[in-house]
Amino acid sequence: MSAVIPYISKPHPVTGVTNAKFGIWLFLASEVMLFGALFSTYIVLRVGAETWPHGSEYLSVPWAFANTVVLITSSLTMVMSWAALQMNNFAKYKKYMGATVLLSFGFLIIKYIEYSAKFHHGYFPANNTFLAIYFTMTGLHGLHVIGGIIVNGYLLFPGSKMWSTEPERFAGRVECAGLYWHFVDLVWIFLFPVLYLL
Amino acid sequence: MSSHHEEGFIRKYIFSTDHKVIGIQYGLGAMFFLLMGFGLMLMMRWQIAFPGKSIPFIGKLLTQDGILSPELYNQFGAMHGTIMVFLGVVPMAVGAFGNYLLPLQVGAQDMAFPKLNMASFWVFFVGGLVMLYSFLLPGGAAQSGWTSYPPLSNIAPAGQTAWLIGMVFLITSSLLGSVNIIVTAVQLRVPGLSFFRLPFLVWAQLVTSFLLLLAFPPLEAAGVLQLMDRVFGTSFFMPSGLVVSGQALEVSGGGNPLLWQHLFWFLAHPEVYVLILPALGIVAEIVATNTRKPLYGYNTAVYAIIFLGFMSFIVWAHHMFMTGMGTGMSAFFQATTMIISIPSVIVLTVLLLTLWGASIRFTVPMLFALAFLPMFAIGGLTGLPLGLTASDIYLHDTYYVIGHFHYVVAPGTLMALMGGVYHWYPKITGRMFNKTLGKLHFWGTFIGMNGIFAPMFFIGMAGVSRRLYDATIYEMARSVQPLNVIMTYSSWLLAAAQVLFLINIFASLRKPKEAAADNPWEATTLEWAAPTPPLPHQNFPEPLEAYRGPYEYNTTSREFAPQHLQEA
Amino acid sequence: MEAHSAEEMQRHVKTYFAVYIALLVLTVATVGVSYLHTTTAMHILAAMVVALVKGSLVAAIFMHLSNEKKIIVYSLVLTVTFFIAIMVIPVLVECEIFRYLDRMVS
Amino acid sequence: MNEPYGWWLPINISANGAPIDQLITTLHWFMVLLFIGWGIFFLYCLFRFRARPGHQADASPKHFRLPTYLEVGVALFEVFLLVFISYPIWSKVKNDMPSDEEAMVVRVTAEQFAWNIHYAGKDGIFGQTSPDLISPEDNNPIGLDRENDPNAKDDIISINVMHFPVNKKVKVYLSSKDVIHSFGIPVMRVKQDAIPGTVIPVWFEANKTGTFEIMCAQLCGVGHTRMRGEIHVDTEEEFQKWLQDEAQYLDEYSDAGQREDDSDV
Repeated sequence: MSAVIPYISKPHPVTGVTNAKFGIWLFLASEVMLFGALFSTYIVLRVGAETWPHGSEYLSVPWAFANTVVLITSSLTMVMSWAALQMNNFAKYKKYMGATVLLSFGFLIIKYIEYSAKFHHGYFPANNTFLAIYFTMTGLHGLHVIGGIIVNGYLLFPGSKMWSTEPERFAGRVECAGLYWHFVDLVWIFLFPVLYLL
Repeated sequence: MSSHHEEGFIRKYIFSTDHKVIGIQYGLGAMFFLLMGFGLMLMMRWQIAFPGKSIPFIGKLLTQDGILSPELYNQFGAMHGTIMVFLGVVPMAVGAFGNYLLPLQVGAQDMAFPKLNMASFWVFFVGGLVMLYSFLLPGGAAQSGWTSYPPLSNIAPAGQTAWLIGMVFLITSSLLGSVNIIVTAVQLRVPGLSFFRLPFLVWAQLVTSFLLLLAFPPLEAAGVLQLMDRVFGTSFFMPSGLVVSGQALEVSGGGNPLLWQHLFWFLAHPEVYVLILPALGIVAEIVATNTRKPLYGYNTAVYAIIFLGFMSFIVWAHHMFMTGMGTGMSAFFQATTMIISIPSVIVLTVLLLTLWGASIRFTVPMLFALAFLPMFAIGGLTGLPLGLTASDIYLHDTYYVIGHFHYVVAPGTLMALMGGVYHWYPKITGRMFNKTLGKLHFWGTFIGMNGIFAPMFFIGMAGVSRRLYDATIYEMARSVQPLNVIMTYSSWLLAAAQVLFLINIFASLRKPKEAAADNPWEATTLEWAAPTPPLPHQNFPEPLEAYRGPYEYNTTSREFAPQHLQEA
Repeated sequence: MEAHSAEEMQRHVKTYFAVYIALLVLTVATVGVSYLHTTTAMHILAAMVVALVKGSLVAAIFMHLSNEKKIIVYSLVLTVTFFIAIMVIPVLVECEIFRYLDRMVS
Repeated sequence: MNEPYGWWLPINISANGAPIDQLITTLHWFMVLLFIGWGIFFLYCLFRFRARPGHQADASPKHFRLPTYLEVGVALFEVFLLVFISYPIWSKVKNDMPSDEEAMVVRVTAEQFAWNIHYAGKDGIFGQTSPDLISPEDNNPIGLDRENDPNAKDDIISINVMHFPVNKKVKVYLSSKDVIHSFGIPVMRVKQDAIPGTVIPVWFEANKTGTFEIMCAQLCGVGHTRMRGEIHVDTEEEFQKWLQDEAQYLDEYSDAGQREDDSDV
């Protein structure tokens, strides 16, 4: 026995959105404030510091550039997986969603290479405020990527069974996961220049 | 629905997705923590009134000689604030009342995301456990005040780390809960229940949830940064050149302690409205029901709380007037602080003017709601001298501040919440509480609360700082020491009154169910249209529709016209 | 979500790929600019403008914000307002407090 | 008031304190007036509109003008307080800061749990300080460089006891070694947080002599309550005498230190 909740797969006639879509946007709104606070912290530290290193003094711009490309590509495959469902092409959905998950793993692997290079050189968060904010922001972003992998992995394998029973609801789920994933991409789009290039 | 199989005990009462069960879980959890926070306060009050005397009965359990040590005093102070705000009032106001009542008041079968709702409670539960566990850590629980200002909190014992981890859980729980409440209030209203037909409590919960949603993440960020400082030795909040007890701290420095204060108060000012808005909503419900007339100026009140919510985001630095602020910044924050007083006054006036021309039933919940009005007025008025920098120079961080915000949250919010418990008790349990005990509880609470908090204004006026373990070493504090004794005895009265409350709500459960308890107050909003208690996972046997505004008392030929009845 | 016809989706897919190419180009551009010799202020300006353009593209096209329902747009406008409020914190911290900064350690 | 301390504002010995006291008093009369008026109306409503047989609520829509006017009146009064009272007082406190020449300059460095009061000494120049030199054992709580900096040799450091002359502007440069403290002198109507990493100036001028208390107003740890300092508002002569005594003591102390060093060699 469970409650009957309306507007799970069909949008609300007045607001025009499903519950989940409204919910995920509200969640993203809170994420905006979370990362907003961190960017604010970055500015406070940078302006208050006597010297502030250029990102490339500590960090590897080529690896970060590669990671940016990886993440942007995963954003494309993510939106394409949703589009494939819209075109009723489940096989193509699987392909694109699989690519998204693989690319996300790629992002984490590159991040791992970067982190271990830092530790190898003796760069730790405690060294200075630049490295502190670098590790905090990219670490938190990395956790978001891991969260995305879990959600997308679920939608790729066990969760995709819903396509045969409630296709509309499933497409809605993929759309919400996509919104989250694009947000993770969007945060990186700001993190990349702020930490590596300035 | 047709497959009507019974749920097992665990699914039904522990890991339930039913908003009513979750609401009650929140309510019981919050009640436990409120009592615990209250207990901490009783012990601190003893030390303040009788410094260096051992605490009667339980003192020996805490320390060898039964005297509260300064370390324990600071722990109790920090944890009293934390527990009361984050584990007591918010879970009660938003978790319990929001969860239980909001779906009923909008006519829905459950919250929009029942599983998320369950997750929200269990994350809160874990956060509460972490906070409790922190008392057992070496060095004890957090002891840098509920505000946890660094660098003090950065160099505090391990309890502070547990505090931060606990806060991250509590914040996550609140975020999940607030998303749920907003989506439910917007999407799941039954047909005909337009925004301006919503009960005022739903509006209050909606605005509250937006505050939680957008103000909590900065504190989460700040919590993560402080965790980094404590665990990985970073210096987000540590400036260079710190020397603690003669030893230079081995940190890189370059951070800024004021950054924490900004991020903290960016949450903690809206948090004040998170505490007060649901209380206002509950009071509005009780007042409308027991005056037998519509709220005076419902629309005005709704616009006022929306404006209040918005403004609450841009007043935060008025907590920081003494941090070395110049004229420009303080002018801005004084102005916004004065502006935010206006919508509060409007809501209070709306409630007051509703009394005019009413037929006031002095039921137990109504007594609490009526007492809320002057208490909130005192809390609001005394904010005035604190909001102006000139008088704040003298009053900042004195007992006056404690008196001010306690008048808002203790005799204000807490009494409204108690009134809410009485008001909806018949709907939740199907039984009526004992009215005589209820009235005794009310008078004990009212006198006890005022006995505790009114003297604080005089102690603050005498210039005594807050959070002092033993103020009597100051000559200027000795003249007001008798007031502290009065306050301590008042706190015992308050404790005694709460015993009556607990007896009342738990003993009344043993009474037989009353058949006519579906709508004992003859109220109009949708929750009273449900059976008693509302059906599990379904609430209403038939889908409802709303045909009119929330408080149609004496406006038609009927004495009261419930929202769901088509004919009036 | 509204039903989309096959041709409509084909058009969308083309847009997605176009945005993808634009994002790649802009990424290359922002890295390129960072190697130019100019003032830090110019670097910050260029990097932020590029990031804003990229971010807007992702939000508008990939996240369909360009054609989103009012309730979501309003929620985000509210969020952006408070986002601006939180970005004011550095101004408050630096302008007001550090005016008095007179380091004891010199 | 004959007694310096009671259940209301304590004695005010500051030249800047009167307007603050006046504001607080005015505000409280205003608040009491509002609350009593409000309360009478409230109680009257409770009595007149109580439920009783034969009485029915009148739910016809009404519009009251008076509350709106009252609210506008209160709002205007708030604007008046803000613009004409609070802003000018704050601006005097912050912007009329005397220059280092016209005021007596003192550096106050807070620590857990004491106030280190640092006077420039005879030469009027503060010696260099450095956190590396801080050493409570060597009586050097603020890291004064007495070895290398000639300006530091005659600097006077007093712990928890602050002497200053009456009727003279005093400018305090406030800082902290460890955590945030708050330098509060209630009888002077002065309060300022001491924030590590920054130096914030505060100024005041006493108009009465006597001994009063400094109270830390920001939770600073286990000993927060013990962080009691004293101000001694002296006449000019008494103050000069105190300075001389301190300088003499310093000479004897450093001579003693010198002799110890010699004997080591």
